[in-house]
Amino acid sequence: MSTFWRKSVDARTAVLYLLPSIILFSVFIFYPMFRTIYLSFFLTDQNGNAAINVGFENYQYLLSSSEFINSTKATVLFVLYTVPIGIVLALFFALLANEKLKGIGFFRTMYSSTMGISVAASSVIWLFMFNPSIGMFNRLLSVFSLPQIQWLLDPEWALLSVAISTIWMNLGFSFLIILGGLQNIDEHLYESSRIDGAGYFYRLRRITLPMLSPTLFFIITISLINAFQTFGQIDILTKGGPSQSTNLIVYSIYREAFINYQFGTASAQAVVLFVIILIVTILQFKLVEKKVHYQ
Amino acid sequence: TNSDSKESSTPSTDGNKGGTTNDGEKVSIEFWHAMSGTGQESIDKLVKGFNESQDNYEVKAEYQGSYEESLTKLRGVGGTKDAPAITQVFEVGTKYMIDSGYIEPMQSFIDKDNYDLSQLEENILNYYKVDGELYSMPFNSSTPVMIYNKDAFKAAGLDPEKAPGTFSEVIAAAEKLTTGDMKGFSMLTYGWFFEQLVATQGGLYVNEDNGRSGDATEALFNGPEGLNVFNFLNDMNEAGTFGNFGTVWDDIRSAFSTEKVAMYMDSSAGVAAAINNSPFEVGVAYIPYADEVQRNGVVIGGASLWMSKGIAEEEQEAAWEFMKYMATPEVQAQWHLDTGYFAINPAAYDEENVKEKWAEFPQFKVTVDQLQDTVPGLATQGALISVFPESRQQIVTALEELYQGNDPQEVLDKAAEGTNRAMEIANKTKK
Amino acid sequence: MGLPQKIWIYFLLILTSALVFFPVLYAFMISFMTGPEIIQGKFFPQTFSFENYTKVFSRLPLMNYLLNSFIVSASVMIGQLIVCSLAAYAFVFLKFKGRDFIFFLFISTMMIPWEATMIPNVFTIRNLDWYNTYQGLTVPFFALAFGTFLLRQHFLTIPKELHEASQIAGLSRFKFFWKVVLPVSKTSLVTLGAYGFLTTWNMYLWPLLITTNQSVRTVQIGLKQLQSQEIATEWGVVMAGVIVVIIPTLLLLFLGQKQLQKGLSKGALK
Amino acid sequence: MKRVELIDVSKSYDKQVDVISNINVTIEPGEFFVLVGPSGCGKSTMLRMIAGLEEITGGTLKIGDKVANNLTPDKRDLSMVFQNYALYPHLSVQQNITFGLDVKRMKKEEQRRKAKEVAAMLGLSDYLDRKPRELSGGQRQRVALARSIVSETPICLMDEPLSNLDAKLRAHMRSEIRRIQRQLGITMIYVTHDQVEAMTMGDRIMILHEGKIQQVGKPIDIYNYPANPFVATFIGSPPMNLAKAEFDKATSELVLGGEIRLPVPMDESGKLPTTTMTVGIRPENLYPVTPETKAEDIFHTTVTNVEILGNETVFSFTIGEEEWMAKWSGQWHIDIGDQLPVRMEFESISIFDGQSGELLKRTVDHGNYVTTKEVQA
Amino acid sequence: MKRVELIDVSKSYDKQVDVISNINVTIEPGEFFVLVGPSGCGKSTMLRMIAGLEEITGGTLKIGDKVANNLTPDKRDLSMVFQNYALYPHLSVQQNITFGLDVKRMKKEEQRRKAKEVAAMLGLSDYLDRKPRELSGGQRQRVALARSIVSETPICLMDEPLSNLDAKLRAHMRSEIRRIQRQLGITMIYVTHDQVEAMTMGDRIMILHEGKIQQVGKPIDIYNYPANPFVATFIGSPPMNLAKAEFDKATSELVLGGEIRLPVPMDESGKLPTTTMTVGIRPENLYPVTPETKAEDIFHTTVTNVEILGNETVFSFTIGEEEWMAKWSGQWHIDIGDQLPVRMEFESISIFDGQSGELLKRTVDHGNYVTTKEVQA
Ligand SMILES: Nc1ncnc2c1ncn2[C@@H]1O[C@H](COP(=O)(O)OP(=O)(O)OP(=O)(O)O)[C@@H](O)[C@H]1O
Ligand SMILES: Nc1ncnc2c1ncn2[C@@H]1O[C@H](COP(=O)(O)OP(=O)(O)OP(=O)(O)O)[C@@H](O)[C@H]1O
Ligand SMILES: [Mg+2]
Ligand SMILES: [Mg+2]
Repeated sequence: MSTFWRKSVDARTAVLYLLPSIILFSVFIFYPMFRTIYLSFFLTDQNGNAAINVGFENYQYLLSSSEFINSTKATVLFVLYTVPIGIVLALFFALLANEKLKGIGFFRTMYSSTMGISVAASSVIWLFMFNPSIGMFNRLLSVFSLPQIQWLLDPEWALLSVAISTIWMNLGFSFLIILGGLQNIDEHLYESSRIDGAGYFYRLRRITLPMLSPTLFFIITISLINAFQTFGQIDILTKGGPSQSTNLIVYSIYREAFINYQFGTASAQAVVLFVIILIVTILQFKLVEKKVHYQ
Repeated sequence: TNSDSKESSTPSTDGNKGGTTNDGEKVSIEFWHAMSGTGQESIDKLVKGFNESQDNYEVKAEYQGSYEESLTKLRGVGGTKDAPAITQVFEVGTKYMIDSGYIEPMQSFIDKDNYDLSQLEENILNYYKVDGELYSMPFNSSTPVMIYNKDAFKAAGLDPEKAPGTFSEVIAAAEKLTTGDMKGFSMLTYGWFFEQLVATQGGLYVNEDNGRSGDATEALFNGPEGLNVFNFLNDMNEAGTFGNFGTVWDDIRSAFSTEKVAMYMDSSAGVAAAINNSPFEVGVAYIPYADEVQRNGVVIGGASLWMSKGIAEEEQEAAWEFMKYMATPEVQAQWHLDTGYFAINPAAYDEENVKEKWAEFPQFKVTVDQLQDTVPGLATQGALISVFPESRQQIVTALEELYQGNDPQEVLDKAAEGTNRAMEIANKTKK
Repeated sequence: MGLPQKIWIYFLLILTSALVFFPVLYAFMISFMTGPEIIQGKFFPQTFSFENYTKVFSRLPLMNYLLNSFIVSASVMIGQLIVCSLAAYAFVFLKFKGRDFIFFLFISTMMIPWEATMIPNVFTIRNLDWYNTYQGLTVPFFALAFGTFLLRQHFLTIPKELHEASQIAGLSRFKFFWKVVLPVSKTSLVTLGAYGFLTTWNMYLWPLLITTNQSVRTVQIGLKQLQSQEIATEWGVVMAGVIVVIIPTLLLLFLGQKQLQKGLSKGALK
Repeated sequence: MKRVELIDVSKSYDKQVDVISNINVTIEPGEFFVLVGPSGCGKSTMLRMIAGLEEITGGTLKIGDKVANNLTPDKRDLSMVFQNYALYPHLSVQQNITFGLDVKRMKKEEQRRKAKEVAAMLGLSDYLDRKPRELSGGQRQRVALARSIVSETPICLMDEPLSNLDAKLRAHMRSEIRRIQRQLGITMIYVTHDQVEAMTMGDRIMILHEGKIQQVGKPIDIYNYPANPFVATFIGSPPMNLAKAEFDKATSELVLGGEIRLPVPMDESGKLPTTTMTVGIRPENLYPVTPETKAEDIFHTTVTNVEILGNETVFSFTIGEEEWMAKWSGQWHIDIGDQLPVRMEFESISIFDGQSGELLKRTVDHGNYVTTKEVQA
Repeated sequence: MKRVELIDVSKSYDKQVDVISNINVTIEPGEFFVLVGPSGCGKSTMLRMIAGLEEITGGTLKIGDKVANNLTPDKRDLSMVFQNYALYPHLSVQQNITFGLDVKRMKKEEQRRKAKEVAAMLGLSDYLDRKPRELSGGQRQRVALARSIVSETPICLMDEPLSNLDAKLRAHMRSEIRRIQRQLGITMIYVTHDQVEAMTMGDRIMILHEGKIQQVGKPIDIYNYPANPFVATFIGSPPMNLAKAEFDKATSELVLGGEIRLPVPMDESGKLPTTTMTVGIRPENLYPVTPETKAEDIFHTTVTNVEILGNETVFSFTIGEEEWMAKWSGQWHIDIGDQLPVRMEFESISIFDGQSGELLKRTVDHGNYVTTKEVQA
């Protein structure tokens, strides 16, 4: 008993350290999530209370609904558009800003500036720039006498446009995280490789990226999850349109819950989205974390 | 459901909450609204005016986000003591509010107080009356109008003083107006305008007399009137004379101001800005109607004020006094001038300041005329369904698909189907 | 680094950062324009008028909102730093059964769409009687899987010799956490702090839902209040609001940047 | 003052190969115990097990009189100098030094005083406010050492604490460490690669090879009587020269590497086995030939390499398949290729069993006495 | 084969204090150049400047015949063993070793072959697939060394590359490094704290002290004729014994530390100044007294400390305010407190100027000749 007591000291301490998180998560995330799961088996009345138990009908409806399938497709596309490009860009900027040069702090602030601008504010700015008549983009196109693009109105373009603005909005954050990771790499490793005559890209591939892998792993995971949950810019830029082309699952949930008051189906969608993200994240952990090098 | 539990709990920590103040002299109430920007500025002014006009009551106007957001919040406190005495709810929430059980119908106070309703604009009241009973006090009301570019009309050889009236006239004018960058006609991709174009033909949106004689169960907007509208838009879209500027009010407005489109449909509340921002002469006209029918007029849009049930009696009293104040001609005149919304009390239009403004901008009068010319009837009274927001969303999707070249009837039917399902669920789950 | 290389890098830096910063600059320009100027799609205002700014400040108790935002953001930042670093410490330096499972459970909270939690949480806050209070605005965000994850990733890179040396020196777990882990992880703490502060600063829906009056409202609600729905928005005023709202955060980023640079303690083992 | 006892202690990192196997040793309270062995033999691992940083795979570790296998490091009341220093990068030198004191809630002032004292001793006074990354390698090592010294724990583990210091400083540190250890009665376990440190500091030395104990004993005994050829070549620098040898009964001579014939005194010849043996002789016991040297003790060599170390000269030559070295004191003018006569005596050789490596014949006591010394009262 | 030339090179980290000041030295192509000096004197800094890792604050660095001040490290075509190894933690030993080859696009197969070869030489063959964190300290150091050796660059910088190896391995490595350096004609700049390495490996040694050159020259010359007391005490272990001295003209005697009187031969006495001097004598030149010793060469000492290093014995005693040491070969039975007579000869002492530290009198050549050696054809 006493050896068990002594051996379990780590576990007991851990409980203490984790307690604040666990309590808060339970109250503000797990409990609501269970409620959501519960509600997903019901039709709800106008006040969002469970009214009629319909079993898996909500799910069946979703999976057969072309709208939801469309939303899922849009979501996946959106994730594919935003995550890789966003991270590569952020990495590129972080690498630039990691050079020891005069005035580099200024550039770092510039790059990270988008993190300081709320989604609402930046969406408003982008809305302006995408404006088909007075926006920057179309005016630029007309300067070069290119055909005008209906950025947010053409279903072919809308998702891409939203993706572009999203990449911009997330850039500052990814940039900061990656820059932090870069700066934690031991300078000696670079010194040694430079003596060996390793060129910039060789160093990047053989030292920087492997040493950065924990950070990259982190930012990829976070970006994936965030991309799946993008909401604010959709709400302001397109409201899910045109022709549902930007109706990402999260936005569809929002509409279902806060405009249509259909909490049952909204909950079912939320659960499905949760499962999708969960699977992606598990895959990410299983497949990628092995390649991550920890000190 | 949790009103019981809340009944006993005291209002939250800080003293700003509704309820009487300590000394018991002034009754303080909350007024939740969704007016941002210039609207909020004006409301604050009016509320201040009310508070200064008497000693018994104090109203606190609190912004609660967009219509959807403030309704969501209301659901958190509705029917309890924490509820605000007055809430502003958009027109499509009417049915929901009536069914919710959170509210005290206006009619009871009107009867008690012998308030003369006839001084208010009939066409506006009609919307908020169900079975002859007025449920909420109209407040900010608007209707759609067609705004056009007079200079462009001149350039295209059209008469700038006589806007096209019917669908075919609009189509023809649009044809002529379309030049280079400029499209002939546009309409915000928003269900409200579709409803208006259906109503002006005398068409109903849903069955059960547009939902006013019982819970609607079936959408009717995919009938001939609705199809007329879709065909109208489709014709222009296919002819390349229609400009699609999306779902955002400001986008379509800037398109107009930058001469990307010559005619478009806007809210009457947007007229002032259109005139101010455009570097050309702006004309305002009635919304178009189908050639084969009579013009019925427009349905009121905007929002109204609702009084809560379950709060202290003196608070309801205060709310009633405030609403009455808000309906006075002077206040309404001010409101009309500040925001471009209608005056619910037509006497306001006789106020000096309004007259001055109208003299300067005769376009304003058109909006009022259109409203007053409206033929009262089931169609122009507006539909009453609880799932209106969802239905509007279906229409938006239908419109967008239409612009992508899909068949008008097909997309309309799909929207109707979606609306039917929503109504079915709503009816099923209704307590 | 050779001179041509330097020039090339500066060129890239200037070009790309200008591109990144362009939208902000654009908003800045618009904030000085009048309605017609904006509609005509100009980039430079004819005259720099502060009219829009005076309007912003006269329309809203903006200073109040800024102060509230600051209090709320700072509290959330501190709360998150404490709660997350404690949890991350446990995940890296303590060995216990089910550690990976609990960690994954934590991570899974990130995947739950907020829509699914919003409504029940509003009710929870009401039951706690936390409407219109700072705790209602802050406490629910103290626990943050993202932050725990971020710090865990950083803690994992701390050389194990430091842990060993501290154990031998007889440091208690808490002392090691406090005196070694946290100082060594300054970069990540600053990053997380900035993140926590900024996201809270930028939060809109939650503060709106659980406040019913201005007493504790934050600045993003104010920003939203500047925009209208049906009535034409005065973009100049909105952009002025945007600028007013982002200036403190940009300032913070700049300061944080300095901190980051100073706090970078490169490993000095052998 | 605490005893440290290892009973049958084993360790493997990968659950397959033992890095440390079946170590049995008792380190007495207040003893200065030196641990030596080739790189990678498990010295650091052993220290880390004693410190509680590595799990013990098998066996029992006792500290004081308590079984300590499962004690956490902080319960063991010891200090350690890590081979790679493990300095806290975010703390200044002063803070690094007082880190452990702070934990024990020593008064700030007292801490400062102690830090100053030990810093002065280690020549770090000028660097107290620097961060570790601004120090040279040797300075870092001294900080690590200071941290351990200042803590004054009853047990102290040091892993090559002087490897990056120059000879002069190292000599100084040697005597300081020894002084403090004696003064406070610390039980010291000390890993080193330096022969001088091993020979002069330790009360006892333990030689480890591939995780197994080769010999434990007083430095001088190990030097004089190495238990096996491994120890013989490991201790002493240059190492002891070894050669395969056989005893030629006929002539009563030892034949080394098939070349050198060394006469065996009568009384010894009986003790020698007839199987192959390994014969060892230290380089310093290969003397230059003087006129008095007996002819049979002389053999001739061809010099293959010469190194002059200042006060002594080392040259190499080949015996059988082995390279041998001889060390003569003073600077000698020898060139590669020179043919040199060298003197070797039977007394100075060690003989090991060819199979087991067991020591069969010890060297005779080499002790010199100062004939003219005056013993004090 | 490349010349490395430092002209008036200075370096300061904080723009105030010079860590390296006005260094002028030319390292010849193919030379083995050893850099020694106390911990913190600027050795690593100097290597890092040559490698291009630290900016040069003042002066000119030439590599080959080109000014290299602003060349990037990869343009300098050199390899380096870092004092702290700087291994890539995410790469295996094999990958660490071949990193530089890979950079140069050597064929994979060739890389593997080379890695195998050098790993075998350094005893790393069993560890090729391990990550650095799974290695012992000495193994890590060997990986760092292997990385440098395998690259075969014309210039090679090594910063204490053997500090964590045991004596036996170190001896082996010494000769291997020397062999490779000679074979490939590498210009080697080698930092060490080890006296043996310094004395045996280098073609020339440079002694650095507080960033300034003290002396450059052949090892044996530096040992025999140190330019100043600092060098005298720094090179040689135990260090040279020093004492303040004055020349007593009356008796023609040197008075050391106010105690010892040493007769000065006639022809020398003229050369001595009348001011204070510093006299130095190496511990190994303090001999035991034999019956033949002249009485005037003898002085008496009280032993304060004794250390037996195996084949030699070192004991200390006090002269004036200085602690002196004597080193006698063999194991001597001496105890603390013993009174010992010691022999010292004027020939073996060095005399430095009391003010400037300049060497005034050299020791006489200590060279021994093997009388009986047979010089080969
Ligand atoms: N980054 C730095 N900032 C400030 N001072 C430094 C820095 N690096 C080294 N120094 C100082 O410069 C001096 C020379 O350092 P260097 O590393 O060259 O010494 P070294 O001769 O290699 O010593 P060691 O033998 O101990 O390795 C030292 O006093 C050290 O404290
Ligand atoms: N984490 C590890 N995983 C696997 N093997 C390890 C690990 N750490 C050490 N080893 C191996 O264990 C053996 C003993 O290592 P240890 O560090 O104890 O050697 P050491 O005697 O201290 O050597 P050195 O003198 O080189 O420091 C070595 O062969 C090493 O490769
Ligand atoms: Mg070791
Ligand atoms: Mg160094």
